[in-house]
Amino acid sequence: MKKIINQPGNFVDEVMEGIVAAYGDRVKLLDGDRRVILSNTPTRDGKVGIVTGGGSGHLPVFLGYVGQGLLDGCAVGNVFASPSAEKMAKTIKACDRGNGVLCLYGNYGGDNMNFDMACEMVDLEDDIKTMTVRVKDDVASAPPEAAERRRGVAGMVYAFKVAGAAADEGRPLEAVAAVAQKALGNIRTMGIALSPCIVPDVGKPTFAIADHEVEIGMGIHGEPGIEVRAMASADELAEIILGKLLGDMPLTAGDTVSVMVNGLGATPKEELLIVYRYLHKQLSEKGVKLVMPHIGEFATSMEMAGLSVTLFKLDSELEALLRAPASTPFYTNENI
Amino acid sequence: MKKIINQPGNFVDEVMEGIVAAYGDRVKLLDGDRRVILSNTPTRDGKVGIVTGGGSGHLPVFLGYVGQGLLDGCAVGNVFASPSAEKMAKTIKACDRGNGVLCLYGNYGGDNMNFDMACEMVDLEDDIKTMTVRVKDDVASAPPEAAERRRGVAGMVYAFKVAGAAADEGRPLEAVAAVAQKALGNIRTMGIALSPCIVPDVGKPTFAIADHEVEIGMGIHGEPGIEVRAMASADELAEIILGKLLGDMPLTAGDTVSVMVNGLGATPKEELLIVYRYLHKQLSEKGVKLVMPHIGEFATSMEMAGLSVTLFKLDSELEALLRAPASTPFYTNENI
Amino acid sequence: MLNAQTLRMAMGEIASVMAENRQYLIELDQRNGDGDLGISMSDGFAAASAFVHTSEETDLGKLLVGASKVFNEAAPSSLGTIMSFCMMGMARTLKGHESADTALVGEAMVAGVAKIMERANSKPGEKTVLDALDPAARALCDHAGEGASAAWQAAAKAAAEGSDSTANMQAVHGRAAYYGDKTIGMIDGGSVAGKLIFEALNQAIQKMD
Amino acid sequence: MLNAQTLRMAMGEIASVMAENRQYLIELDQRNGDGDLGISMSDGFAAASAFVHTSEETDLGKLLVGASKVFNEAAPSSLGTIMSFCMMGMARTLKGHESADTALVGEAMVAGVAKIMERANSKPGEKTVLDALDPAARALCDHAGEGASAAWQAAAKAAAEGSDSTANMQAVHGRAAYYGDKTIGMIDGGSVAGKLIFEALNQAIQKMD
Ligand SMILES: Nc1ncnc2c1ncn2[C@@H]1O[C@H](COP(=O)(O)OP(=O)(O)O)[C@@H](O)[C@H]1O
Ligand SMILES: Nc1ncnc2c1ncn2[C@@H]1O[C@H](COP(=O)(O)OP(=O)(O)O)[C@@H](O)[C@H]1O
Ligand SMILES: [Mg+2]
Ligand SMILES: [Mg+2]
Ligand SMILES: [Mg+2]
Ligand SMILES: [Mg+2]
Repeated sequence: MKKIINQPGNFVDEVMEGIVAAYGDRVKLLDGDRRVILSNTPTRDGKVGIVTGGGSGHLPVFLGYVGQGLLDGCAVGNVFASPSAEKMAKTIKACDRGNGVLCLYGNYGGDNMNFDMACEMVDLEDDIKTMTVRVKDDVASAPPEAAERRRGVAGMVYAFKVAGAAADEGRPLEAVAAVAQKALGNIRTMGIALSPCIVPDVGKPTFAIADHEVEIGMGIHGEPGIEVRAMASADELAEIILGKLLGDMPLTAGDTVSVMVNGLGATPKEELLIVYRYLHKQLSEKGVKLVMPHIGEFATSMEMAGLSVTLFKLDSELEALLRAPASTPFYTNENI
Repeated sequence: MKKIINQPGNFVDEVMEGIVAAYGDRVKLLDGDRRVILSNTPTRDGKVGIVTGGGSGHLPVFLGYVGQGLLDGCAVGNVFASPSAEKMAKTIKACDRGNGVLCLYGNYGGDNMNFDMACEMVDLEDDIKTMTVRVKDDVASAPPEAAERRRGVAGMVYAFKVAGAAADEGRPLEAVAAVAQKALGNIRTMGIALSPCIVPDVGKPTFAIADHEVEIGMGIHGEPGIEVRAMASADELAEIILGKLLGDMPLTAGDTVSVMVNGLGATPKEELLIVYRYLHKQLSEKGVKLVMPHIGEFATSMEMAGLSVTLFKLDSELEALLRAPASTPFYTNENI
Repeated sequence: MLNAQTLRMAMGEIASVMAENRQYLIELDQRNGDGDLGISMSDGFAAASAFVHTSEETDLGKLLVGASKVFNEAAPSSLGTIMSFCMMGMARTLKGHESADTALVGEAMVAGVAKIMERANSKPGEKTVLDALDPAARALCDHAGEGASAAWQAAAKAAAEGSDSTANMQAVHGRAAYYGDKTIGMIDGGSVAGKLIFEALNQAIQKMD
Repeated sequence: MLNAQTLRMAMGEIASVMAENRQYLIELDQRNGDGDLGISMSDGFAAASAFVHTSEETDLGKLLVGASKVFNEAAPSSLGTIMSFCMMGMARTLKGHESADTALVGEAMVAGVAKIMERANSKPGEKTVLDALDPAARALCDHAGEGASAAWQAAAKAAAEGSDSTANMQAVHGRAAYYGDKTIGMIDGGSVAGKLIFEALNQAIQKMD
């Protein structure tokens, strides 16, 4: 596997430079810091800020969701590594408009510890009120009884969207955090991986998947899944995923759901559509209504082949927040 | 390499079913025919129709550009194979609103012959006036003196956009064809490939690229490029591509250009941004103004790794047409 | 004598020869193209054969127009479309005939080849299927007076020699053209398909004899 | 005696040991994690060492607060952040001191370990860096009366034994936790980093002796 990069150590900096070169009208770096990106969209005074942060290598996650109707800022780490608490604190400060900031991010050890430290820093030093909501949507990463330990994966995009819309409406911090948490209660994700990816600094895959095998439930950094099995057909794989998701969050006739089929990086859009076809058929037959399909690359692992499926069960409030306009250089729901 | 598919022979049909399941509100099949897709967006009476067609395996090309402000219909072939003349003729008929139809597609033998036959069929049988514009943007596929033989690649997306906007404005057939042709005069593309792709029916790669090599100028079906060389850095590769493009279409200070960095399928968005960073720097230093960057997957070859760069030199007419709103399930310029 | 009945046999024969050579044609096309040649030839002739076997039509021209359309639907690749053109060209000569002797079939085949040249903008000597079809069609006309068996034998021989001769040519059409002078030394896959057609037809004729 | 000068030496020693073991730590982390451990430890201690070498600060607490921040900036991974916590915890004990004897350093280390437990929500026995740091810090306190050389020797020995003991434990924290009982039998990479710290410090002490 080859990468189109320059010095591996400059990978993240150069990606950030590319983003600013391309989208400098809509996002900006904080004081030129290539690890803190902020939205350039004017927001109303007193809007609750929403920030995220995490490792690089997952575009559009995380920073791709900074923009209108979504996030206010993002602290950017090295590939698959947490940003520092200092960068997070700077991001939080830059995004506070007097009514506090929600830290909304994936449940990973390094990110948790650094965001906790950052929240303490801005509390002590700047009197900024923060709340924290961690995304834990990956059903493969822990059983239901240990759901608190689950990792955050593609489902976080839905949480970003809902929280962003709620903040845009002018809701207070507690309410924005509450609706993000409510959304997450209705979000479940599981993925499958077909091939590994390469951290530029390491230069070779840090995990392996055999040529004829698929790893069910693998994490977006190559964390082990729940089963390694022989490669199967699209319908069989979709059936396994759907079964696992519905086992964790049952859906019944009359429910409304938005389904995300997310490519991890190397998987053709054609294959995502073949999987969506199966999910649509199965869920429709159950009497479930499918709205606002998200089919494409929303949370990736560089050149990893594979996909994840997210179910987001909607009530009228969540559906309205999902449909509210949002636009960043990497995401718009204008054509979803 | 593994594919998330079912029976290889059902690949295209199932992709089409997935598209209808997901986007049935905005596109539809003609009488349930999974090889003819039409826009569901109401258009003004008498609008000139624009149709395209070509092999599958390139999503969003071709059918992904059917929708508001873009194309009216698309004839869908098997993977990397032309649709039949019959399907093309049906598509043309369905898209005629009395003022004729522009056939705008890539310059490949099978597509050319079939579209010619289809145009003759609708002329004889239905008295529909058609015009043909073939996209020949791939500078690597023939030298300038044989530019008529060049293949059509990602630059066709810009041609679709411009023609679509012109037709939407109510321009007559000749004018729509003329502005598409004018746009193509200002469009140049070149790609590089790092790894092959698999036609589902064949089941294994139909061409090879060595592990440490890159093929400069390879076509989107694996047609040979102009040079096989040792893998190089992102900046070196971008320099080679830019040199070749500018050799064919010089740009000077004061020019305005839209740059597309198009992933062929498996290449991470991070890498596309690193390449854009270089192009932006070089062109800006020349005094060229960059607008409306297109960075992402616009014309792919399933799981092929690599990218192409397209330069689209704009005058005020072309820029206005590029900026005019357009929205399909696979493309919107709302956030570009 | 060509009539609806023998046309069915002939089409069936070609279809089975193409099915047998599917993998071989794929491999030939992969060297200078995309490898679909075996798929399109076997699918196209299977569809055309199925069509003529189920059609009640007795007019040879109309039968061939139908076969041509069905072929294009099933195999709209370059060579598939070229085969449709050929049948379309033949149909024009055979329209109104319920049977045709070798001389008339030869004339129809020459017309079919002409149709390809006109539509595909190509001519013999350019490393394509024409290098098999054109000499074969002409041989059929030239030897029609010697009886069907001898004429088809000569046509098959001409097709085979024509196909072999493509090895020394450089491709200028289709995907192979992108490979430029790298194509010299390799036989053209499309011309092999042309050779196989005449081989199949010759076999069918010799069986009938 | 720990002072700004010896702290610089100590930090330099740890940084070079981590640089030497970069690849080894990467490999350990790859078995149950993402392989960044070698990168974060060598980058983190390199940055901390550079910081203390350029700082004019003489207050040990303030020096360590600075080192902690710089470390976190350079290496905000799980173990990097945990190392920052540790230095932060030590800083609280050492604040206001320009020098510290072995007993006070031991006390500071125990405070550093406590800070980790509080912030990372973990404790010894859970197959982490704590299994090296905690016994080492306690050994340092216990043997402080026997003089620096003996105390650091004991601490290094305790760290090494603690690290070895992680082989029998099952991971419950960090990425390794996803591997569940597959982690049994393998030593924890973070604990090896802990062992290397005390090995480096012990070497520095013995050199000074
Ligand atoms: N313009 C042309 N005229 C005559 N024959 C052609 C022409 N272009 C291609 N061919 C023939 O078609 C063959 C390739 O057909 P095919 O594999 O169907 O093409 P593709 O895969 O590019 O659609 C070539 O081997 C050649 O014999
Ligand atoms: N909660 C925790 N408490 C103490 N040590 C931990 C904790 N989580 C992880 N560790 C230690 O950190 C090491 C992994 O660190 P690191 O590679 O930086 O993690 P990551 O790559 O997941 O950010 C583990 O080997 C373990 O020793
Ligand atoms: Mg990708
Ligand atoms: Mg892709
Ligand atoms: Mg072919
Ligand atoms: Mg790690």
